[in-house]
This record gives sequence, C-alpha cells and structure tokens, in this order.
Amino acid sequence: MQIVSYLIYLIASVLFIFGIKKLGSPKTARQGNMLSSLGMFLAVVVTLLDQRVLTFEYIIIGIVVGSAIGSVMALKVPMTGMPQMVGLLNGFGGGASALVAFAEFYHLSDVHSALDIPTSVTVVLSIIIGSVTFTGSLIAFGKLQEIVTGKVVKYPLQNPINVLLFLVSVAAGVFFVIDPAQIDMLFLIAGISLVLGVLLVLPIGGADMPVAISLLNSYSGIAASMTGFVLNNNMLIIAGALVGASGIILTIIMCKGMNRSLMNVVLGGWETAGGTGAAAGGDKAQKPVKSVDPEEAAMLFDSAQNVVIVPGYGMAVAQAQHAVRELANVLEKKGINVRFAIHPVAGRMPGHMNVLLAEAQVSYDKLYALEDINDDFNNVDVAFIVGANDVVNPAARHDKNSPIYGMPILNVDYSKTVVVNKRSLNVGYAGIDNELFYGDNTLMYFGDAKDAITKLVNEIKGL
Amino acid sequence: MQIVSYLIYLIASVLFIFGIKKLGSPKTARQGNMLSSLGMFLAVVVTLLDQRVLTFEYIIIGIVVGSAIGSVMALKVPMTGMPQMVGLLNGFGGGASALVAFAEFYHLSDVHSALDIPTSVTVVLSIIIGSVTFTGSLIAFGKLQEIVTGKVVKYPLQNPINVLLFLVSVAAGVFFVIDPAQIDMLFLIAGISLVLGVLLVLPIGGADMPVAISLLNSYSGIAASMTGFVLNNNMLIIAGALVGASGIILTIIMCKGMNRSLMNVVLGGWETAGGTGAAAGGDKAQKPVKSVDPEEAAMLFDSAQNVVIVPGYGMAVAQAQHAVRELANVLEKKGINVRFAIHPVAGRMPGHMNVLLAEAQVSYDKLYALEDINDDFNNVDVAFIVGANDVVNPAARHDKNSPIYGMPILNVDYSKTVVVNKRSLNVGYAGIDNELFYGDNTLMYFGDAKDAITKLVNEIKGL
Amino acid sequence: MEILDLLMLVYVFVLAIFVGFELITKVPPTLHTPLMSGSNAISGITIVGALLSAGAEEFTLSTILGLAALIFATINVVGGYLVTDRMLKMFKKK
Amino acid sequence: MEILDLLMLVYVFVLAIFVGFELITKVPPTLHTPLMSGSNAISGITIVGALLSAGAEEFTLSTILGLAALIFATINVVGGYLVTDRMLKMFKKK
Ligand SMILES: NC(=O)c1ccc[n+]([C@@H]2O[C@H](COP(=O)([O-])OP(=O)(O)OC[C@H]3O[C@@H](n4cnc5c(N)ncnc54)[C@H](OP(=O)(O)O)[C@@H]3O)[C@@H](O)[C@H]2O)c1
Ligand SMILES: NC(=O)c1ccc[n+]([C@@H]2O[C@H](COP(=O)([O-])OP(=O)(O)OC[C@H]3O[C@@H](n4cnc5c(N)ncnc54)[C@H](OP(=O)(O)O)[C@@H]3O)[C@@H](O)[C@H]2O)c1
Repeated sequence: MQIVSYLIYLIASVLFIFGIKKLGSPKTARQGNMLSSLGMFLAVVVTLLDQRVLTFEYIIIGIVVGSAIGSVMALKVPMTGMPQMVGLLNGFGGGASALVAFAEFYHLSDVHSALDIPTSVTVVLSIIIGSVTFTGSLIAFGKLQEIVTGKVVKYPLQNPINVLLFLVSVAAGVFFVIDPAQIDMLFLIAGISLVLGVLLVLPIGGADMPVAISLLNSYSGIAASMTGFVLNNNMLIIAGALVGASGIILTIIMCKGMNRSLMNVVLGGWETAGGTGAAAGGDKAQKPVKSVDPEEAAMLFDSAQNVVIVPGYGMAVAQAQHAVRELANVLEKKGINVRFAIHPVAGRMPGHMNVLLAEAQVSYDKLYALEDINDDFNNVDVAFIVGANDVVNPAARHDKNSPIYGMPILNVDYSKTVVVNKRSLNVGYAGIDNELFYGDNTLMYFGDAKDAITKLVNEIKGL
Repeated sequence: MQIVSYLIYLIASVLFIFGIKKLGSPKTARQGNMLSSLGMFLAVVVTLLDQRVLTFEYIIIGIVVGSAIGSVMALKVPMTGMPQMVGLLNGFGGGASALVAFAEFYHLSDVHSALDIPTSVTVVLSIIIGSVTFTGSLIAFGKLQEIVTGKVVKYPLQNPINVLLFLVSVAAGVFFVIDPAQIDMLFLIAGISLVLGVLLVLPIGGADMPVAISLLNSYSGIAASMTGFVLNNNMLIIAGALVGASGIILTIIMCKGMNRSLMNVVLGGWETAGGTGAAAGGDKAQKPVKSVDPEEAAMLFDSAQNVVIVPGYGMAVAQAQHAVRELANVLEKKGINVRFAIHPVAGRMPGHMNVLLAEAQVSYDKLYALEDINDDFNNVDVAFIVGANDVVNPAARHDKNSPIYGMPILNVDYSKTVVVNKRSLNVGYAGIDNELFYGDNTLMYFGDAKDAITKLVNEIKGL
Repeated sequence: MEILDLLMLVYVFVLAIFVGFELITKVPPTLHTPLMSGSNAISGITIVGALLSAGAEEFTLSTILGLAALIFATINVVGGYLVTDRMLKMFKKK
Repeated sequence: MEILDLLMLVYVFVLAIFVGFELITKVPPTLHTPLMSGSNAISGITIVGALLSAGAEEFTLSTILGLAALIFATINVVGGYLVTDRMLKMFKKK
C-alpha cells in the first residue's frame, strides 16, 4: 500500500514539474496549470487512503470550507488586484505549513516519547518560516489593498530589534531541539515569528510589495519543503523546492529590472518609492512641455504608419486596457501597424501588463519584449506611452547620478513622435523626474488613461 | 564518517551538474569540464576513505595502469578520430559497470546468505546493460577504425534471434532473482549479453556508428545508475542519469537531422548508407556539370564580397581543416567577408565540424548555425562547399520521394555562385544523387579537399 | 529519522532546486504573473500534511490544528489554481 | 534493501533525468562533440564501485573483478576528461 502511494506521489511530483515546464509557452501554459492541479488532486486522493487518515468528517469540512473561500476569491478578484491576491493566498500557504508542523509535533509526541533531532529541527524551521510568511503576506496584502499604510515605515532601532527577535527565536529553537518536551518554546518561536513577519514587511514601501510577495512566495515554498522533511515525504520537498526557486528567480528579475539590490528593497531603502514626487517637483514648472488635445492627437495617429503602444502602471490604475485595445483596433482598421512594447518591470509585478492586455483580448504575438523591439524605434512614427514613466526615462541611459542609471529602458525617444498620456507631470515609482516629457519630439496628452483614450478613439473614428 | 562522505558525494553530484551546465557556452565549457573532473576526483578520494576499502595495492595498480592507458589514448588520438575514441572509452565504462555488478554480487553473497530482491534485480540489469555496452562499443569502434566491416551486415532471422537471446537472458535473470545462489545464471546472462552487443551493432552501417555510439553512451550512463542502485549510492544514480539523458538527446538530434527514425538506424535500415553510391550512378553521366580549375576558382573568389564556406564530412576525411582556415585568412586579408555555415549533422557526429575548425583555430564566432545563416544566402556571392553533400541537397526541400525529404538543409543554391569541392560526382552518406551539382550557378572544383584548397590558396595569393 | 535518511531527502531537495531553476528561467516574461500564482498554488502542497493531521482518529489538539491548516491550504490550492486558469484562459493569439 | 528505500533512489533518478534533460538541450551544437566525450567521462563514475570492490581486505574473486573494473573505469575517466579538455582548449574566439 505504502509503495503505491509513494509511486503516486512520484507521479504527482512529475506532474508538477511538467506543469511548470509547460508554463514556458503561452500555447501550453493552460494545459500545464491543469497538469499541475491534477498532480495536486492525485496527491490529495492518495493521502486520503493513507492508514493514518481515520476520520473524514473534519476533512470534508476543511475541504468544503477552503474550496468555497478559495473559489470565491479566485473568481471575484479583478485582474488589477492580482498582486494582492497572490499575496493573500501565499499567506494562507505559509500559515498552513506552520500549523501542520505544530500538529505533527503533537501527533509525534503522542506516539514516541521524544522527537529525534532532524525532526525537531525541521519542526522549528517550518514554524519560523511558515509564521513569518503568514503575517508578512497579510501585511503585504494590506498595503496593496490600502488597508495598511503604503509608506515606508521606519522606527528607531529597526534592524537591531529584528536581529534580536530572530536570535531569540533561534535560541528558543535550540532549547527545543535539546529538549523536545519544552512545548512553550514552540509557542515562543511561533509568537516571535509572527511578530517578525509584521516587522519585516511593514518598513517596505507599498510599491515594493510585489518584490516582498515574491520573496514570501519563495519562503512558503521552502516552508513546504521543510514540512516534507518533517513528514519524510519527497513530493512535498520537490513541490516546495520548485516554488522556492520560482519565487527567488522572480524576485531577482524584479530587482534587476528596478536596478536595485534585494537588500535595498527589503530594508525599505527608497523612501520616495511610490511617493507622489513632491521632492522632484521643484524645477518641473520651469521647463516647457508641449501638450495636445484629443483632436490633435487623433490627427497625429491618423497620419502614422507605424505605432507602438507602451503601457505602464498608469494603465493598470486607470483600468484602461480595454480602451487601449479599442485604440489598437481602430488604428489597425485604418491599415496602421500597431505593436505593444512591454518592459520587463512595467507595472507592479512581473508580467503585469501582459495579463491586463490578455484580459482585454490583445493577441500575445503583438506584444514585444524590450530586446525584440528596442532597435526598431527609429522606424516608429508614433510611440504612445500609456501611464508609463520610469520604464521610458532616458536618464537611465546617460545620467550617472540617476537612481535608475543602468536599468534597461525602452528607447521611445528615438521614434519620430512620442505621445505621453498621464494625468500630470508627476513622478512614477522611482520618484524621479522624466526628461522625456520635455523632449522636442514629445507631446503630453494629459488625462486619466481610460477617459483620455476613449476620447481619442472617438476622435479617430470621427476623422 | 559516512555522513561526511554522503555530503561530499552530494557536492560531487552538484559539480557534475554545474559541469554540464557550463558546457552550455564555449566561454565556460572548459571550466565546466574541470568542475566535472573535480567532482570525479572528490568522489574517488571520498571512496578511498570508505571503511570497506582496506588494501590499497590493487587500487594503486588499477589507477596507475588505467590512467596511463587513458592519457596515452587521449593525447594520441587525432581530432578526426573522435567518434572512435568516444566509442572505445564508452565500452570500457560499460565493461566496468558489468564487472562491478559481479564483484558486488560476490561481495554481498560473502556477507549475507541471500541477496534481497531489489539488489539482485539491479545486479542483473547492470550486467545486461554493461555487457551489451561493452561489446557493442567495441564493434562500433572496430567499424569506424575499419577493423570490422563497415557494411550493413544482414543474416537470416536476425531480429528473431536477437529477441530470443534477450528473452533467454531475461528468463535467466528471473531465475537468478528467485534464487540468488544460482551464480551460473549470472554467467549465462553475461555471456548472452556480450553476444547480443555484437549482434546488435554489427548490422548497423559504418556511417551510422555515431548514432550507435551515442545510444551506447546513454546505455553506459544507465548502467552507472544501475550500479548506483546496487550500491545504494545517489551520486552514481545522478551521474548516470545525466549521461543517460545526454546520450539519448544527442541520438535524437542526429536522427532528426538525418530525417530517420531510431528504429530505422538500429535495424540497419539504409543498406546504401555510407556506400559508394553505385546505385545512383546511372543517369549521372548524362547530365552536364560545369567544372573549374584552381585559377578560375581563384578569380571567382577574388571578385567576391561575401563568401560562405560550408564544410562537410569530406573535410574531415581529407583533414583539410587547416587548409580551409588558410583560405579564410587569405580572403579576409583581401577584405572579403568570410563566414562558415555549419549544418547540425554535417560530418559524422554532432559538432564534428566545429571541433575540427576549432582545432584549426577558426574563431567560433565565425561559425553560423543553420537557422542563423539560412536566410542570408541570397546576399552571398560565393558559397564554397568543402566535402559536403547531403546537407546541401535541395531535393530535401522539394522532392517528396527523396529519402532526405523534409530534412532541413543549407540553402546554398540561393547564393550567386556555388563552388563545390569534392573528388567526384559520387554520393555521400545518404547514397543519393545531388541536383545541386548540375545547377546553373554551380561550379564543380574536383579534387581531394586538402590538395585542392592548398592549390586554390596559392593561386589567390598569386593574384 | 536517521541523519542518513535526512541526507537522502537533501539530495532530492537539491535536485529539485536545479530542476526548478532551469525550468523557471525558461518561462517568458509574458507569463510571469501566472507563474507566480501557479507556483503559489503548488506551495499549497502542505495540504497533504494538513490531511494527515486533520484525519487522525481521536479528536485532539492535533486535529484542530490540522483542520485549520486544511482550510488554509485548501484556500491556497483551490484559489491559486483557479485564478491562474482564469488568467491563462485569456492568453490568446489571434 | 527495502522496496521503499529503492523508491527513494527512483526519485533521485527521475529528478536527475529532468536536470540532465534541461541542461543538455541548452548545449549548443558547436559543443556537441565535447559534450559527448565529457558526459562519457562522467559515466566512468562506476570507478567508485570498482574502488570498493578492488580495495576489499582479502584477495578474492571479487578483488580480481574489482581490479579489472578499476582499470576499465580509470581509462574511461582519465581518457574522457583529457580528450574533452584537449578539444575545449581549441575553442577560441578571436
Ligand atoms: N513590474 C514589476 O515587477 C515591478 C515590481 C516592483 C516595482 N516596479 C517598478 O515600477 C515601475 C514601473 O514603471 P512604469 O513606467 O510602469 O510606472 P511608473 O514609473 O510607476 O509610472 C506610472 C505613471 O502612471 C501615471 N498614472 C497613474 N495613474 C494614472 C491614470 N489613472 N491614468 C494615466 N496615468 C496614470 C502616473 O503619472 P501621473 O500621476 O502623472 O498620472 C505615473 O507617473 C518601475 O520603476 C519598476 O522598477 C516594477
Ligand atoms: N553529424 C552527425 O551527427 C551525423 C551522424 C550520422 C550520420 N550523419 C549523416 O552524414 C551526412 C553528413 O553530410 P555531409 O554533407 O557532411 O557529408 P556527406 O553527405 O556524407 O558527403 C560527404 C562528401 O564528401 C566527399 N569527400 C569524401 N572524401 C573527400 C576528400 N578527401 N576530399 C573532398 N571531398 C571528399 C564525398 O564525395 P566524393 O567521394 O565525390 O569526394 C562525399 O560526397 C548526412 O547525411 C547526415 O545525415 C551525420
């Protein structure tokens, strides 16, 4: 019997691996997700046949309640709320890991007199990682949902306190491993870790949350692996490791795209990040910008051959993806070539723009990655920037003092005309002014993205 | 102690993985090979510290003798002899696996009264795979070295006999697993497997040997994994699996490149493969070809802007890689742009041309893969084919009846002029005529590649 | 659990990290958001541990903890896979 | 060896196959010949088994077989790595 379940666990692990492999292409991605969920289903069924599972009432309650809550969340969340959603789900996963470690501890100490060292070490690690993930993710969710302040929260002795708390929980862990009867130690560890999760995420700026969530996602994978070590179950270890790798890689991609170190993000480095940019407001008024109204903009588009649309965080805020798609349709009907240029860190999470445009039914072969379109801006008549800012800031190319110096950007300023749609001259995520707005070939088209683009579309239709 | 050695085995496994990872780029490849050999070194050292190793005399003898033979072989073999060399080394690896399984059987039956089932199953598998690999590789070596006939050897009842032998050895294996005291069964299995290795490889045509060697390489990896199962050693399993995957992937690449199924190769399908092509000789004489002498060829090259050199198996046979490199130098000195187009299955093993040109010190950034250069032949003034034939046969594009129909080829016929150097109008590996030779823009430049190109270079220098 | 058994598990862990690393670096940026939520769903695999704890015969503290863990893990799994599927359904080429 | 222990090893095997597959499909054709000889050298890892057999205290049949295996495996390892290095040394960009 146990052999069969081991074999099926192996099959489930292989399904997880294939699931992620198939996520490598939009064509097979959905199938991959199904394979992965099939793996999960097999894992659950096999576990229910385990000899340790004797009563099913609580299980049924748990699964029904959990599935109901999960489904409602999944079907209700708007696409723009994805970052929060992942954060919240992630928190539940971490919480579950910590709870399982506790339950397993009680179970084992009923059966044997004392836990052996590897088991008690992994119980402690599971509880630490799971608890930090739980509260950390909840805070991240709160920040993105604007329940908790999005500001960088700094308080005196911040780092010393965190280090101290961490050391205390490690010490408690050591005591517990030496004498696994000391259950108080486990509670102490859990309590401290829950607090630590809050303290670690609170200082991080709201706009940096996706990095934090991705990192916590990685932790929750590692927590699952730890649970696998406790239960001596390879499948948990494999699944957890896959998630751990995924989280850490996405975190690194985001940090690279933002041109910042992970340390800088985690320690709440950029106080201005995500701010309103009052700091950079000083000399802004002096420099002249050219602005256009819907009619002029429409004429510009009408006479173009080659248009590239560059969406950014503002498109997500304004929920303007459908309007953008409408614009592309109208232009294409006029025989104009329309492409989308997607910067790797446009928006607030990796692939953010792609998901929104997919929602608005833009075909994914019209979406070009930075390296595939950047050499072609010379041939572009109109580059239309929709709520993007940092990802098109030419300072990244030449201004050594700029905080984003060295970050790869979309070279929209090389096109014949640049039309920028945003509500004001305010700064974006990085909190810095953007010289693109003052360029000779730049025209500002002010307004909320959704409104402004709807107006533009109507004008073009009227031409 | 055992913990330390397990940990170091883990490190060695990771080194093997990194070693192969670094083979992903020519810049890091050499370092990768060193990491991999460091892994092997660690594995050997740790094993020597194992409590089972008590006497060192035989070990020293074995290592000294083996290293001496191995080094001499490695340093003496010419680059053109690589396929044989790999085949031979591979055979030794397979042989070692079978011998270890035997030795382990004796050792274990000294210690315990009876072997348990998993152990005896893996002992049997190790012996079968190892023995087949051993004799199979020796025959492959012999065929390439022209000690054994390179022809497709067919005899009556070929497949039934092989199947029968295989079934007998499986039956003997089952008897052995049921009663592991029956050592005769092991000898029977080994004997049959050794014969089977010969019978399986003998029918395969000489030119198909690289496929056989690559497949046997995969087997020897699997044999190593089996030994890992016998010894309960993860490192062996991992290393073996890496080799197994590598062998099978290269085999598939070769089969795809040749547009044939693995079955077709293994069952000795193409009797004409590697033949002299008398079959296709019939209508050859009728069609007219244009041929050039060194002087005319030199003038052609001299007036070109863009030259692409396409090497094939003939370059390897003639050892003409140095002459080719000399040609490229001379042309480049005249300001002519020279590139090399490398077909994935040019030559007789994957990467064959690359190794030869690297030996002649051609910089690897001048070597273009099929997909990187194929769209550019329209802009090429002279395409110079050196001993290639099938990989430039346009029939693959349009002649549905051709055995190579559908195989991707280098579109040399799209260039302004094609100069083909080979000794005659004879066929190549696939045994089929090549319409390229009769094309309007094709000029044949007959002669052994090394001589002919040396003459050409002298003429060009003299211009 | 013996230390040597633990080491066995470490091997599995290390190899799985390599597999994960190689596969995930191949996922194109277009699919990074679904990757994030899809891999998050996989991390709900602790549901297995939760089932074992929630299904114990006697109703003990372990069962209560297990039930809570089960609810949490189920939310993570069901929510994660559904939301990922919802996103991926939208990725189309026309 | 218990069947369950064997299954543990099967996990390792399966994962290693995945790692191998992902890594090797990334090796460019330029390096396929060194890949072939380099991975062949790795298959000489049976040298570990050979050492264990050749180093047994008493001189038995097992030792003789082990010695033969050791010589074979050493040829494979030393020859394989050296010849691969010889090839790779030549790959240069100028
Ligand atoms: N994608 C990721 O993975 C990720 C993760 C973490 C951080 N980041 C960071 O996020 C930034 C992304 O760059 P980005 O160019 O996409 O965005 P951005 O630099 O943050 O700029 C967004 C712009 O959108 C405008 N906007 C806001 N609401 C709008 C509305 N309703 N209508 C029209 N415009 C509106 C804002 O200007 P107004 O206020 O004037 O309208 C703002 O300047 C980068 O700095 C990146 O490093 C990205
Ligand atoms: N690379 C691999 O992995 C691999 C593995 C297995 C099979 N194959 C197969 O091998 C073939 C490779 O194609 P290929 O175009 O490289 O070779 P090919 O089609 O075999 O043709 C080689 C040509 O070289 C000429 N040649 C022989 N010796 C010569 C010399 N001394 N000087 C000048 N020319 C000489 C021969 O013509 P003359 O006799 O007229 O001189 C012959 O036609 C493909 O069919 C492929 O499927 C490749």
